[in-house]
Amino acid sequence: MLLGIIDGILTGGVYALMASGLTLIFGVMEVISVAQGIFVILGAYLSYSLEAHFGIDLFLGLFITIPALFIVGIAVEWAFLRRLKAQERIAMSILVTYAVFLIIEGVLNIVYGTNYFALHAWYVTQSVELFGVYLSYIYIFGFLLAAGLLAALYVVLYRTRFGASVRAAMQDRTAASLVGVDVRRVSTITFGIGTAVTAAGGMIYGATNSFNANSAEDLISRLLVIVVLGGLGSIGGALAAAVLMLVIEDVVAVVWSPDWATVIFFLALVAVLSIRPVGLFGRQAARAQ
Amino acid sequence: MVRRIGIGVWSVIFVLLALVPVIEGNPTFTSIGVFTLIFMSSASAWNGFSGYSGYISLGNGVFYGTGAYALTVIALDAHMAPSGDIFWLVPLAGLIAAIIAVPFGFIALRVRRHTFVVITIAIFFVFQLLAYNFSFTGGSAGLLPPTPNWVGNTYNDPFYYVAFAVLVFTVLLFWGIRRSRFGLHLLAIRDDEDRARGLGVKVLRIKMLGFVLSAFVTGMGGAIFAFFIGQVYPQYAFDPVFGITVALMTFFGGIGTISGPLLGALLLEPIEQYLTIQYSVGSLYLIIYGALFLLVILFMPRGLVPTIGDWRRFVRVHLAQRREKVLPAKGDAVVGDDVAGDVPAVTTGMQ
Amino acid sequence: MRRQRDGKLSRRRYAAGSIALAGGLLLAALGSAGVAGASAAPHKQSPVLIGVSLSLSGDNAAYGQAFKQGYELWADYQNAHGGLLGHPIQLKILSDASSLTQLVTNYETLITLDHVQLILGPFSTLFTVPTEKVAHRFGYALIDGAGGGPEAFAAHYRDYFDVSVPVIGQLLPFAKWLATMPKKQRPTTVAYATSNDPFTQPMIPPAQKVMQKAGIRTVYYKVFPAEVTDYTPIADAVAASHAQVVVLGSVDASTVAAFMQAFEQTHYNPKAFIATSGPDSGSSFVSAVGASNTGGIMVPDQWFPSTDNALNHAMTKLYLKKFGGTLNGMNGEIGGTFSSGEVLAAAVKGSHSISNAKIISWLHGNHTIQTVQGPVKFNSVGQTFGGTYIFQWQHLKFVQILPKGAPGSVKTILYPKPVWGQGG
Amino acid sequence: MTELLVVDGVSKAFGGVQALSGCSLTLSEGSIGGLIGPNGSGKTTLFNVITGYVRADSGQVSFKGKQVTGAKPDQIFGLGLGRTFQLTRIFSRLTVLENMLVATQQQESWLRSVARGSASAAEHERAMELLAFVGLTRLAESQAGILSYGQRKLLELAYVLISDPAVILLDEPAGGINPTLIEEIRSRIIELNKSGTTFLIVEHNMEFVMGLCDKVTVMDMGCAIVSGPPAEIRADARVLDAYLGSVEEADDDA
Repeated sequence: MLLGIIDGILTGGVYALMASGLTLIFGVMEVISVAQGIFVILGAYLSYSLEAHFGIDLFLGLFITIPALFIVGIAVEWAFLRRLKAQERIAMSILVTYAVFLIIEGVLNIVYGTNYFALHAWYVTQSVELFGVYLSYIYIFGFLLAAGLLAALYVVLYRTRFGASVRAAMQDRTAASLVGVDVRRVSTITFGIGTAVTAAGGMIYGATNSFNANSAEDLISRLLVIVVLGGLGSIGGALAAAVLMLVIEDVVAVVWSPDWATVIFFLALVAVLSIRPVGLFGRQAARAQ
Repeated sequence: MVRRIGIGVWSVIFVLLALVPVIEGNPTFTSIGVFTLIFMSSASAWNGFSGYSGYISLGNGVFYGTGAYALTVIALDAHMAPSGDIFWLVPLAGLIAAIIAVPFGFIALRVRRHTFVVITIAIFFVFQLLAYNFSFTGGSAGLLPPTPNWVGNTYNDPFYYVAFAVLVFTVLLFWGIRRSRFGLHLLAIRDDEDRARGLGVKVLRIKMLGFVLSAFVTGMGGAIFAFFIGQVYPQYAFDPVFGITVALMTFFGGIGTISGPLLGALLLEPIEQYLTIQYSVGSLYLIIYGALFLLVILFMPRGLVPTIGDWRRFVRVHLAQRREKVLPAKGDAVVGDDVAGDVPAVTTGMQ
Repeated sequence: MRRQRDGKLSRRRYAAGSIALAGGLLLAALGSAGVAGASAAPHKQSPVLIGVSLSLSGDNAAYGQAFKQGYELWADYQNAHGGLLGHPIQLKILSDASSLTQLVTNYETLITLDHVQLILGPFSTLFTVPTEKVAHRFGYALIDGAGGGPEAFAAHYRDYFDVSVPVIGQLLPFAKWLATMPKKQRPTTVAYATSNDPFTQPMIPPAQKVMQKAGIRTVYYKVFPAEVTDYTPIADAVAASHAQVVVLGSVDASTVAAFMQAFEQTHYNPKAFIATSGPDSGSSFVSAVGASNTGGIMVPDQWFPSTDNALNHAMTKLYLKKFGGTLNGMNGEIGGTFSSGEVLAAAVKGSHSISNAKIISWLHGNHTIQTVQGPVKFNSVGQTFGGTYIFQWQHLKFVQILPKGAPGSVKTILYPKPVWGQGG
Repeated sequence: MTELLVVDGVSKAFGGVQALSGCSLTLSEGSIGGLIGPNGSGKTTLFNVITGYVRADSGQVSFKGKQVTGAKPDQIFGLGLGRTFQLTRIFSRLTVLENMLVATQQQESWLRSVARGSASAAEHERAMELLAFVGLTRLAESQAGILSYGQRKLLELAYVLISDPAVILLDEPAGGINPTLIEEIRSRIIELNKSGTTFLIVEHNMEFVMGLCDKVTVMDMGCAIVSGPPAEIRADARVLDAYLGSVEEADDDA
């Protein structure tokens, strides 16, 4: 039980990181990026390649993979997303990012094959005993990394000029552009950041699960659920929802049955949304007037 | 005029579709044909709700799966002989899917449309998990509906014609809806739901009815699929890709139009099967399929049908201009000159 | 390579039938780039076309690729040994991308457009039943290496043959081994965790029955869904039960890896650990769990790379030549696929015919066929009842350990299992 | 004249902001009422409360002597209380004519809407009549999205009219449009008023309000501080203090 809760919190932190990118992108751009899952896997593969071919430590490798995915994100935004019209933006963004998802999945299948991969390092398999339970270093490090990056994200959003523009754009794109925010540039960078965090998420995911390109499908459905439960556009909500989701699943799996754990979680989601359609921390929809 | 040409073209296509098993009875074509017809009606059904109302559902796989299981469970429980009689269960399976849509819609349709997309995905997974965990669905082992003992070369034909009949029904249904007040209300909801409500439109009930009708048709498609394949499993009957496939087909053809989803499915399903056969080695087909999509989205963001319409209009305007160079082409669009003429752009952005 | 005999005709008909006008040009342009096909050596005799649909991408891709290797290996082997009645074999492999609709279309394409003379079975097991139905409609013999679930035999088709033994008894040698241990050594507790999978879950109850009788208490028994976000809590719960034996109903290497990792992290090391699937996938397994953790891990199977028979030696030699790598890197599915081919070849030879009807009746003729997996003989619904073996990773080698004394079984069994990280 | 619409002590807070605090107002049948006040004084919120788009924290609204507090927008519209929005809200992807037809279902059960065409001949005729009334006949088949801002205001007015509401609430009908069109709208309002429609108008354009309204109510800080005939309002010291002093500022923001 205690173990379930701790496990849930630690893995929840990592999911929160991956989901925060998604929710940020949605908040600023009104875009749902279903490619988020494949970016995570791409990040995991990149970490793998750096480790396997150049012997670069997984955490050090992030200094390469995070900028790399930032660039990938910017490229995708610049090439496709900014061309979408305001009408049907959400629906069209799902299609565009799904197409991106397919292409990357195809490329990864060709480059890495379809065998399962896992990331290895000493901290992946060693653990420390705390309060009578064993905690693996990778979960602790992963959680700390996720917490650190989320904190950094928070600082960027709330303590910088750029962050102010992002928040303005999240409130109201039109109004933001009227007061001189370059919404396009903000969108591009936001998409870059939202994608870049998947490099870290992907590394941890790859170190705690074995994966192939197909794993992205399971991932994205879970990330979407987290984002909706937390409230679209709310990073705090994503954090809370991710932890809640993993804790519920883990606890139900331990005390009752793993088979029903996911069902229970989804039912909880449905219950929350029928009472609070905007999610746990979502803002009430701003009306046109 | 344009409408009449459209109806003419589609009449020809439908006659050709009806004749496919006669002209080219090869089982490969009729089998691709069965799937194509199922997707044509499923995409039309998706469009009939999501395209008209703007509520993008990616959970229509729920109805497909429910239809598939409904036919199988009933056929097995009633100990039906493996014969064409099982086709009578197709509308019944659709009905059961429609009933399932009521509680589904009751939860999902009260949230904002952004959230709706995702909640449909979540509910979809609930259904898939339930199919795994209940015993009457056969759990993960699935169920085997009775398989008729028909010969190989014409085995597909009955399935083809049943799927064709369902398609004709679907097209007439959603064509009628587009012309009805109900359809008008769905479209009004798409443009401004609050305003429509303020004008007395019974928003929730209208959305619900659209959702239920869409589920009915999709459920029939799933039922035919199950009977045709001869097997239902949780992960293939409740297929997460189904929901996104019908959406893609509709967007490809043109969302919100009658012809769009039909054309989208008619082109994409065969192309996809063909690409998979041709380029499956090394996942090249994923890349080609994805690239094809990006091209369409970037160059024809509204889909094929509206884009073709735009081209026609463009050509017509050009011809007219060449004939009489007196009138500027814009003449029709702007009537009252107005200082704040460009304000609408801003307001659209706000909605 | 697609331009054999009626290839041209079939392609034109295809295009006409599928009304794929929009994509047509693009496709035609790309058409010459990548085509599936076989690598048959030129031969004076006209080739025999054998069609297969495999999941080369999507959910089942990892196994689909292994199947492809197995079939290609067999085709090469058979061609080097005179082909089928002197005709070279030409494989025609289509991908179904793990989609059922594509699967049905593919086999219909193979049979009615490509006019393959013979077919072989698909992956995965869930795809067997629809394939059986298509094959049955056209009177084709379907020889398959990965069926074995009860559904595959439910239709009682006479044209379906599964060369692998049914799944249900596969854990029994393991259970019997524990049950017959001297009381002192015999473990007292066992934990079961199994995926909700039609080909895994059925293995557990018979094994549990045997162990219970021998006084091995069940301290944990949970079924988990096929798609799990995070295996850690389940694995942790297994670890917390401190069971001496763990039976994991896994479907792939990825699941096993997740459990092993969690066990290692919690310093839980059972005396015996068996997983129903995953450890037999060769290099894929090693890369997923790390070489130093493989020691002592067991898996039930029919075949393994070092199975001791002449046919297998010949096959493995060819494998190394063709694909490189090591024997331990071979996927466990390769044995089954190769055997399907061998059964087909034996039936062609035995019936002196490439006619499916004759092949089917010959296969029902109570003949015993030697394969790399050992002898095979079919009952009326196409089941075979050969031996099931338990294999174990020992010092990075994959060896047969049970039943004890069976041909091919090594004497040493790593029991108790080595500590994590020291079993390389 | 009877009081058609009575607002009694309505309050509404959004978070910490008190948008309305005990606001009261009456509107007589057949009159044209004006509602003025500085930006943020709660005029639009009051409209939203009356028409059911926003639920009041306290206070009551009655219409035709019936309690309508807390009723939904469609119910209130069904009772004969129509409104337009400051930033117009039309159905931009429907045609102008289709926009007109959305509101024509008042008397029928919603299920019937499936089985009938989008408009009967009579409804179609009425819709065209109203389009002619606001001068949009030529654009009937065009997508509403191409209309200019002023045309949208006219269309919104027209489609509200199709259900023959007893009262129409207009939110800044003259805001952001050119003088010719303002004149056009004013004459339509007068014409409709003559045939019995009651109006309540929020407007910053003083000239427009003072020239058109029988009674003007001034709001400040979520409260109706004074109401009376235009001449009286012009002279009221509290009004000058609360509102007219800040007119220029307010106009700049509008």
